[in-house]
Amino acid sequence: MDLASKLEKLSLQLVQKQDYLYSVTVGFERLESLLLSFLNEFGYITLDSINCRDDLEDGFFTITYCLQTKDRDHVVMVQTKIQRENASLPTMHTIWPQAEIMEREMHEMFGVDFPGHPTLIDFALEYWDNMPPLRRDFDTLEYVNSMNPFREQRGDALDAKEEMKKKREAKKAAKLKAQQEAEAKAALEAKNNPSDEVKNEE
Amino acid sequence: MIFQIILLIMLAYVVGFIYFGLYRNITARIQGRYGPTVYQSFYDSIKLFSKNNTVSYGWMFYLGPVIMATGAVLTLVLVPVFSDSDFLRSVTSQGNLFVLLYLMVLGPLGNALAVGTGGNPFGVMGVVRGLTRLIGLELPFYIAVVGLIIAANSSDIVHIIDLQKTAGLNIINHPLLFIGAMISMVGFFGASPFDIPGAPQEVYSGPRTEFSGKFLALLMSQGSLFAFAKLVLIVDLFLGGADSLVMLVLKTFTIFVAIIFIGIVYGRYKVEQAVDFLMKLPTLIAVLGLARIVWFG
Amino acid sequence: MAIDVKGVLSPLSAIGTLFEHPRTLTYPEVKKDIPIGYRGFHINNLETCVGCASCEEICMNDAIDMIHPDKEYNVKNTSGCIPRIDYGRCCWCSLCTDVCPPGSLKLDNICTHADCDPDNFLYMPKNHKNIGEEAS
Amino acid sequence: MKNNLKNTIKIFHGPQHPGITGNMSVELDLLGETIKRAQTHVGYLHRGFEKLVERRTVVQAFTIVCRICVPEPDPNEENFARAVENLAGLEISEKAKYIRTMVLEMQRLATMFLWMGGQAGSIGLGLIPQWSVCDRDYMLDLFEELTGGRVYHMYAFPGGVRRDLPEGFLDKLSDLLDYYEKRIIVYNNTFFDNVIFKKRAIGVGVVNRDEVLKNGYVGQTMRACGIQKDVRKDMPYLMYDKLDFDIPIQQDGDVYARAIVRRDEMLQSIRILRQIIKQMPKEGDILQKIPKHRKFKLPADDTYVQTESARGAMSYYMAGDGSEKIRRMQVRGPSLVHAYTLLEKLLVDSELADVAMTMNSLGICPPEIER
Repeated sequence: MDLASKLEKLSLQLVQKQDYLYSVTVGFERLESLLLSFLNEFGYITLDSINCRDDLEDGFFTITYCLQTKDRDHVVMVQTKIQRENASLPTMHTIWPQAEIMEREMHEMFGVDFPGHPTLIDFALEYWDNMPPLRRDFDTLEYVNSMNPFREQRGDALDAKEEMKKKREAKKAAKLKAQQEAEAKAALEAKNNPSDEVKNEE
Repeated sequence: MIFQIILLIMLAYVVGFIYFGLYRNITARIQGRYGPTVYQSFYDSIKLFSKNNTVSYGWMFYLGPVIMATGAVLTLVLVPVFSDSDFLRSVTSQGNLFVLLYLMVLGPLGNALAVGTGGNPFGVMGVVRGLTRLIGLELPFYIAVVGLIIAANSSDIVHIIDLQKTAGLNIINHPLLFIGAMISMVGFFGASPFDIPGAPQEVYSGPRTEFSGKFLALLMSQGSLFAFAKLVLIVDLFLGGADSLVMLVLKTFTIFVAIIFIGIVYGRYKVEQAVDFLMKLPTLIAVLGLARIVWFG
Repeated sequence: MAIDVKGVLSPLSAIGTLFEHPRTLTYPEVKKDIPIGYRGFHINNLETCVGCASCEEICMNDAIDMIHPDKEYNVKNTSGCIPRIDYGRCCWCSLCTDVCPPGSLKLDNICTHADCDPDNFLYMPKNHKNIGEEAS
Repeated sequence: MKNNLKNTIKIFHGPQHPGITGNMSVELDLLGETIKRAQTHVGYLHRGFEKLVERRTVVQAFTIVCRICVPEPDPNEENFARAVENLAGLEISEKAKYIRTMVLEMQRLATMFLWMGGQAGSIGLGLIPQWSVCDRDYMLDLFEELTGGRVYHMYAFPGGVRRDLPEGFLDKLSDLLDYYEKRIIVYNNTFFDNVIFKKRAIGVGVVNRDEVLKNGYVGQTMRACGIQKDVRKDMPYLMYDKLDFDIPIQQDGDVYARAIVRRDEMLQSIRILRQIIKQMPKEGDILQKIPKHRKFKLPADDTYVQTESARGAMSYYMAGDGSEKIRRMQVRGPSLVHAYTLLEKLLVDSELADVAMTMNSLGICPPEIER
């Protein structure tokens, strides 16, 4: 592919992920210039989406810019990694107007800062004062439990695993008991063996 | 006399609401539904009359619906309902067409007074739209009426009715005037190409936004009274009036159904498009009709 | 001032539907047939339910509780429990019926429930005997 | 900017309004009836699906993606299923592919009928919504039979589809298509040819052709500007490369052009469905069971899939991390850019009466903007 050789000159590698999907990984410092050369030199004029992935364990965000050419016959993902702490990205809204809203959303959901962005206001969450919600250390369940009381009516739920164990044990115990009883009975019978004749008569 | 007026108002109330119920049924049938019962509008009206108002902006706010209702009742009283009987004849012979035309504008003015007090932007916008539309609506209608006055040589409605008995119906004699007047009548009824003041998708029912309870019911009632009065007026002017209740219902209903059909199948104009349209086509038709009367008799 | 004659006249053809039969149903008297396979309320064959709690595990809404039945239906029921569904939380995704190992839990095509008491949204799946007949 | 907004009144169009399906508010600064500034506000429907799937396994997450867009859930399911299939390397059978293509096209038709209702309703033509929603319901009846649900189908499962076709389903579908073809002629007479609709729609909401591709406008907004692009043709998925269909385009880029494009697309959908009915394999698996179904581990990789929904290309970004949970699923529907970048631009200097119509014609679906 033509793009691969062009990228090789920039010492970047184009990876084919799926039939119509390619990806290229770039360092953060070269991101802006690479996106510009994608737009101006390689003909990838459409910015389809910007998305962010929180790799909490490794301590960085993976940012993906999905670009398309005029033909729209394949997608190239330009990926970069930025630090989770004080994350900051160059804003693209002057080049692609739709980046404004995507960056606003990312700012709200991940807390990524975009210096120079004109409208970093609330997107969907109004008066939100907690941690940016799509960061993975934000625990939804905990938040919901702290905000909303649960109805008490479902207190009679049983833990099926426990019940299974209990039943199994009960069964085992019953079996044991039955065995013991049988043994006792056998012992009793053995004891009573001499008086067999009497029993039979009865 | 008072008894007759009350009887007339009750008649108009019942017939108006039944017409409104029929309107809802016919619309529903064309839309592929069953629709509510014919009496549904009565139930709505009774329900609303038994409710309290939720918001108030002072007495001026309440005066609006009252002024509108007054306009409707006066129009109703001044329009001769039956052509031959003595019913209310002494009142109707006092008024003439000019008084009626003034009274017909009373409604929008009352609306403007009340809604202006309310201060709801949608209401104000609806009123402005309504008044703008009125410019367009009045033009062809007034030209048609002037044509009829010239033809009858009188501005008395009773005289116009009487003349049609001898000279033939105005709808046949002056069809151009009828078309012009009918198109603007569609607008006076608030049917679809011209239902701009209360457009739910644009100004959220416009002037009626703030009204609730009894005053909304009053608005509804005056709407149906006024609708009936306007239907009777059209019948008087162009279809030679009605001498019995059956003829009255038959003739008004025919006009009414025609207006419904137009309202159902067309969408809504924007306000300047509506004025533009009304000032061109119907006005032209009415002017042609007027010219025909002036030059050819 | 060109007049679009077709645009003015062709919409009037809609009036022809005035005398067609309405396509809506008068609901309480006439009801629509709900097809077999509709994802309605749960039914559970208690004779075969093994109380494995797979349904409880897969339910993403935590709508399913395992509770003791009024009497023992299935001797082979490993935990002695049967599922009860909170219809305040259920989204009728039918995953619980997909994972049910004996295939005892099913969705019926009954789908109306109206009650004033919110506690009645805890729904005990109706017991059904023959899966083959009511296969969904 | 400030000086421009002198003497304007500020009104909120929405969040409840008849223009579009869902709750979204547009803050308008009006001078008379002319809009001087428009600002979109969302947040009335935020349900946090992208966050919710992080807590769920693949199988559990699949049941909530259909709720992302209420009028057309199926492209979401398709996207989700295909993203998981891409990540897990699953190959689905031909019959499952055909069924999924069929469901997508059925959904497209149903959505178009709903759109037509909204578009006609926004100009006060109350007749068409009643008709078209009724016609859409016939399609929902078929969905009910096929999938068990009317609106939320939860049908396209990673690895195939969840149920086989019921008996006689294709015949019923074929009958319905005959009916739809007749109905589209009726709609043509009453709505698309309607003089008022033409008068209201022509020249309103004109999209600048030069910025379409760059700004990422998709779907009918793009095709009404004369750009013949469609994901079904350019990046064919499922069975679309084996089916014969055209991409209708118009040149004007206004509301009317978009309406005509949509009408033609309905006819194309009917054409595609007829071919599917003819080619549908009789035998075959419908579901390839994903290994360890309940505790399926998604590989540590990411993918990006696109599906042509009835309103434009809908894309999902999905990343796994080698555990049972999905690490990140991002939804990029057509509405986000249309409702913000495009709508805010189109509404300036238009009139209040055009707002609902323009919004509807762009195919904006608020639940999909904020997920």
